Amino acid sequence: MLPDQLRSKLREMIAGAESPREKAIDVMYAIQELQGWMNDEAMVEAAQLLAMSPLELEELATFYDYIYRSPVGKFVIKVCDSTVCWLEGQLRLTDYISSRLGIGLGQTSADGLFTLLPVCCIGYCDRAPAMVINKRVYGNLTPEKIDRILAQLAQKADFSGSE
Amino acid sequence: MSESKTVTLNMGPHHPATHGVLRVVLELDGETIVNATPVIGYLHRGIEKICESRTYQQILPLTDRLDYSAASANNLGYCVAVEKLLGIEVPKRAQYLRVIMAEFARIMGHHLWLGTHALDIGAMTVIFYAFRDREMIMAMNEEIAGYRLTPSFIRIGGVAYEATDDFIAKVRKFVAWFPKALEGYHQLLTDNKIWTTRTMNIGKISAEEAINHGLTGPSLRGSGVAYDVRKAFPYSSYGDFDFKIPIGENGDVYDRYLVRMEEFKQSIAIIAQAIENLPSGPVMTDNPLVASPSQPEVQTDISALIRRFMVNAKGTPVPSGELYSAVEGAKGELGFYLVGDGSEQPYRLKIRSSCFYLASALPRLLVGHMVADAIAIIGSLDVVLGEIDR
Amino acid sequence: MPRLIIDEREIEVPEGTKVIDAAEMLGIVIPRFCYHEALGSVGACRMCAVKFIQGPFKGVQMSCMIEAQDGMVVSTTDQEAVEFRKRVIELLMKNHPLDCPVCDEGGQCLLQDETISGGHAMRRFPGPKRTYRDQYLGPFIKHEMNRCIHCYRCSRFYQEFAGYRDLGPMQIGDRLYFGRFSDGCLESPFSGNLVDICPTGVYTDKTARFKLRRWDLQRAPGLCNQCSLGCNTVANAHYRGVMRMEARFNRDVNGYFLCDAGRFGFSYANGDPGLWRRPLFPKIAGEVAGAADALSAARKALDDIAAKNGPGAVAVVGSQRNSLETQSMMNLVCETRGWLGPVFFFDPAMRLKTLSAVHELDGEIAVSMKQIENADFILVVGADPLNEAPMSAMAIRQAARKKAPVVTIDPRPVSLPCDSQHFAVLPKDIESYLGALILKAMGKDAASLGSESENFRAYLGSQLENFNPPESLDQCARLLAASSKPVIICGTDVTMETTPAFAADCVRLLNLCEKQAGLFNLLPGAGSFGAGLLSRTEVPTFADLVEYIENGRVRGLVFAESDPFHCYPDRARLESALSKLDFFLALDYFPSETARRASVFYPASTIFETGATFLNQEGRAQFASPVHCGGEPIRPGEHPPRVYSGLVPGGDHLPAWKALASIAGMEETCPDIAPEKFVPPSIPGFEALGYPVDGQRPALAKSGFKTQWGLNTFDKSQAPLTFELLMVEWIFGTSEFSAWSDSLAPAVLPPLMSISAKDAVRLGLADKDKVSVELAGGELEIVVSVSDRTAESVLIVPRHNGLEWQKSHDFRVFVSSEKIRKI
Amino acid sequence: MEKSDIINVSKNRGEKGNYVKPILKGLQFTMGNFFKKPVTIQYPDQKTVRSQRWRGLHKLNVDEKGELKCVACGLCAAVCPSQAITILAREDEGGTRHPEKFEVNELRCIFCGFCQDACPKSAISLTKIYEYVNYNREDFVFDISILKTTGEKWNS
Repeated sequence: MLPDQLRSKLREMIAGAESPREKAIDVMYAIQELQGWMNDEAMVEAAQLLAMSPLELEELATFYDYIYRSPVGKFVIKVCDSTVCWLEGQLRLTDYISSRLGIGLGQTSADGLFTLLPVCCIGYCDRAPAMVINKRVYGNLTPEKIDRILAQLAQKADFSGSE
Repeated sequence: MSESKTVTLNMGPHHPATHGVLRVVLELDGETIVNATPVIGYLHRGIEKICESRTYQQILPLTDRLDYSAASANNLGYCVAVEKLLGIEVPKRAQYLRVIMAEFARIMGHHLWLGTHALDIGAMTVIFYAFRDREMIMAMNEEIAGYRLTPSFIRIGGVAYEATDDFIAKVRKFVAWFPKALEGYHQLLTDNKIWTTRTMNIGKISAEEAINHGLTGPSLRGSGVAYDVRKAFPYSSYGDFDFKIPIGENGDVYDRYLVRMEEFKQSIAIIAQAIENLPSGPVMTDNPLVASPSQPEVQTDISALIRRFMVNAKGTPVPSGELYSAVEGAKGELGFYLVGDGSEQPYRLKIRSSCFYLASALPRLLVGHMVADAIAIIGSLDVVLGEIDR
Repeated sequence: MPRLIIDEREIEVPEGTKVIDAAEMLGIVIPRFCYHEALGSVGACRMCAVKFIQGPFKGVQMSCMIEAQDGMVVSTTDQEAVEFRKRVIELLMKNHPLDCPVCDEGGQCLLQDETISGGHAMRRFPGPKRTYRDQYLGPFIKHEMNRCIHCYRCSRFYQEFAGYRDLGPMQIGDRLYFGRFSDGCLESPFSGNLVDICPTGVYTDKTARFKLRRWDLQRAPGLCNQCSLGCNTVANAHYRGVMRMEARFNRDVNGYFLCDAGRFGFSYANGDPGLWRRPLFPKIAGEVAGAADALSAARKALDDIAAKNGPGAVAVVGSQRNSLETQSMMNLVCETRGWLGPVFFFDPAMRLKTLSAVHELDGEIAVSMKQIENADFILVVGADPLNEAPMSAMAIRQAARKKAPVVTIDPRPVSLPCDSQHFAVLPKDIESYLGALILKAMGKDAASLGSESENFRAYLGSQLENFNPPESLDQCARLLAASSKPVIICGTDVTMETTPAFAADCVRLLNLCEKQAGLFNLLPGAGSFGAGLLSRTEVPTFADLVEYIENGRVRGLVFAESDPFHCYPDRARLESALSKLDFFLALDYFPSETARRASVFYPASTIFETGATFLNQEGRAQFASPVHCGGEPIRPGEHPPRVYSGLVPGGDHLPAWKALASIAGMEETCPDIAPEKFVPPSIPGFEALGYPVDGQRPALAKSGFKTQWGLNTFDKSQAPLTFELLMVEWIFGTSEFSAWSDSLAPAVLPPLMSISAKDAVRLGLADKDKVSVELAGGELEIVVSVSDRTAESVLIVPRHNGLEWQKSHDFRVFVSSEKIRKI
Repeated sequence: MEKSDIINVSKNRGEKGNYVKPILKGLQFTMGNFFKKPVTIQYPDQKTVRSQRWRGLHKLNVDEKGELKCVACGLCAAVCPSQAITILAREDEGGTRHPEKFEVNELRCIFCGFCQDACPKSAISLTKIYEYVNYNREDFVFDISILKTTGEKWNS
């Protein structure tokens, strides 16, 4: 199922490790980069490559918020729901985002651009409330700022991995 | 040549005047009783043994079936014993309701005694009035507990249900009315020459002998011993009520009659005080090991459901230990000797049946009397075979 | 040894004891969910909080996480700790569904017990409860994830303790989910333990689903009689049928656990004609008859044969599943009446192996499963623990978890739930590998060990002349040399006749090298040890008996809990031999072919109905108490019985040994059950014990070196390009119990013939090919499984109930390559 | 015991020699009641009303869809002091639990009402029916079909 090129790249990556298991996250990231999320077939194949049982890989995959086991949109908005952000009005902001995009937590917008997810503390408490979109962190959020960010992203179709 | 020979007369177990299945083997010299042997066991159900394989809750309906003429008093005795072993406190309102039920049970028991005792001796009228009034109490039992004779209303940790307004109204009505009915019983019997002739100086027993025979209750008090568990070792808030212990002087059938007639009066006085001062509050303890939670709780709350499950299926674990706890039943001291082993079922439950001691005094009481007096004496002791045989 | 005070009582406990266990030694049971003695502590549930008043720790702490130390003063009843536990249980109950009425765990649920004892009485949290989707986990276990309280016991047992990798925790926090990657059968043959170990009803017993409540059950301490280990069980019966099995704790035998074959393989004992197949009525010539009639008919027929042809014309046949009582009675009957027997073994080689395994074992080298768990080197020779005695594989895993190396030497592709070094060798080479390993491990300085060592070296010298051990054997030898408590686990199924004795002497040699080595035999059945003890040398095996029948010497047979149709490899010959008999009687609880054909059939009672003693493979006598009285099961609509009957309908079934006594006319003279009268005085250790003997290992006399291994009768020659057909056991599907227990049927896999990868190339076969193997009695069609862990030149075929392997005509069969054909 | 707690009932006892006066007194009481409305009723033509809490024959309740509320949890059978209830559970296609068999032996029953107190689903309750007759003892073993419609037989 996986493209041969990717598979050989993954094999190489695993061969360089002391034990295959330690590369589990990197392998999943690599696959996710290609196809957006980890589907069941990819899990089984990755597990074979890593000499793990699919369950063992699933344990890891579902433990981390940044590995997706179901399809996500182009931009994954992760709003921090930990204590400091909560104190600073995270609930209100989440509601704002979800009403603006018309999606609830865990849902993907109809155009396939945005997915909204809650996430545990991202270490940005000094600029709470905060959120992460793909790999970029945004702090000191206000509704206006969110409007700006979302409009920007919607235009920038190939926003994929800028830091 | 004349030969003296006694005649053996078998009275019971199916005799209209033995009130149950008591059998008394009488040895007669002419018409005089020279020897009497009570034979019991015709109603044996093995209740004490059954109790060893039932949870404490399940035993409760069995206690109704000891002295079935005064079932609630037995419930109370059993529950008080288990609660002492458990070390739990019963809410005040429940204690008052218990007192009401137990005193009603006493009145019911005395009604049955009065009606049948008089009937045996030949006074037919009284039983109609006694049963008319007993019926009213039965209706109240039904109102509050759902059952007439064996209400199983008093439960470990409290009582089964809250008292309805209708019940309280009925109790008030009965309390107001009953003294008049009692006056009627007196009119029919107390001064009646036939009645006094049949009962005075019959079946006399002195205070010392009564104690030695283990008599308790009205039969003991008829001989002048002022012993009543309610006063001597108050339980279930009996200390809150103002009532008197009637005693006799002569220890004969007539004095026992008078004692019981006075007890009617005292009981109704207790009920009147209890119903007027009925405290508010819950009617069941909140101890989760004992109380089964209410239906709405059970259907929404898993913790309550688990409690329901455990209390009903497994029962209440009662700490190990043993105790003897007694209450004043309608017939005398009703004691429960309970041995708990930490499980949900008693290791042993011994019931001290007051009627058993009453029946065992029969040989002493009957000897020297005429056969006809035997009826009066047995009636005056008021034995219930459900309790003797168990 | 630390001394501490718990609840004002002082106790001294061994170093490393957890406070929770120290309290339990005092009889104070601290509430717990995640802690389990076998699984250790993780501190996940926070339920075992106690107050530490004095000592190195202070305040409320988890008693499962802290080891007992000197000077500790602990209170379990401190208000703070009690309050803490009450809050914990309240939080744990936050998501628990309102399920008790429909949950099978209700009534035996730790969560229920702790909720009550914790004093949590009212829910205060008004919010919604989280819900999960349940998974299909196979035929034995029902999954109901909503009930989970996240204690991790299941995944710790399944992954860490049992060593399987298909069930575990997924997601995090509130979403935590225990399950498989996708729906499917659990791979572990120990999955049934999830039912016992789960503190609530996430995993429930599917075979007993909705059939029972704990308080309705009759329970008795029982035994599993499906393999030679003798695991302890609790049998639960209801309505005169066995409803479920639980593991019973026995530190020396099975610990807390049980395998699935033992746990779910009980339904053979249930006899509802509509549901199960157990025969319940005696039959004379196929017609239902009364119990007394059947016994007297059998007695008369056998007496007639004995009178006409001499007592030797009657033979008594037992099997590997006889209890000690049955075996002893057979012995007694044969001695008294002069009948031939008792015949316990079908295969002469198996008889030799069992006898030597039993007689070579002595009290000094025998080890229990507990000792396997503590071994530091495990050598498995000629045994497949997971298939022959599953719980021993679990014990091996526990040793492996403590870093003990595991080495297996076997022709089969032995797989264990732990890392192991496998040498795929032919049965004839097992001794060479074992010998070479021991020799290397003994090293050079072992020359001074004495004559035994000399003999051993001399013998091996001749054996190892043309033997080139692989490199990896040296590595294993070094590990063995470094170990102090090695254990050799020796099988009897595929090994040579001499291997058990050889293994025993290897253990003794290791002991001479200042090791505490142990021997653990795996025997073919629950009654094997007893059969080995009580077997008399002049008695033939069943293979000989068939000849006697054919030549007319034996004219009457008694099968006591024995079914040759299951065990004898030549069905056609067996059928004709049985038809030659004047009379044969079957005493059994299985609806076997033998029972169907028997002149008289008597339904013997099972282990659940009349108690039975079994000697497990280490010689430990254990008694299984009866759990119900037997008789016809009560069908819906019949309970409670409306008609009084002094006798349970169908409840007059005698155990096989009592029926046998009656048939032999010995019910008067037969001693009442007492081992010292039953078991011959030549076997020491029983006379001192009362009946029933339970849990004790009657002293096995010290036997010392036998050095019988020189007298090998095993034909080691094998023509080139031939394959030895090795018949082996599987955990599900090969035993008689599995054949007649419908509850196990869903777990039975179709038969597979295992061959090595090299042989597969040579024969032009690939994995999953269907082949036909031409045997003396016809063609055997089977699917091939290719493995590089299988030895070369063998065909490994399970004695599968769905396979007519009884065409092989002999116990040891060779097949030439042209007889294997792909179809 | 305090003196004041005791009341001596034999104080006024005397051998009263008059036969006539007490008998007239008794007759007066009787005549006083003679013209009152009788307290008895003409059973079975007339019947008294049972209280709401009356513990009569059992009934299995059904939900809005007409299906039994009972899930065969077995609590009523467990708590029953006279072991009058027999339950067997079954699993339906959806995996839910239902009573396969639910029998109440009304002759064993002592009508203590523990079953309805125990039921977590309000599935079993006691009706107000106290008169029930049959020709056979067996007919008093009520199964689900009878328990679902308890009382129809005797009320019609």
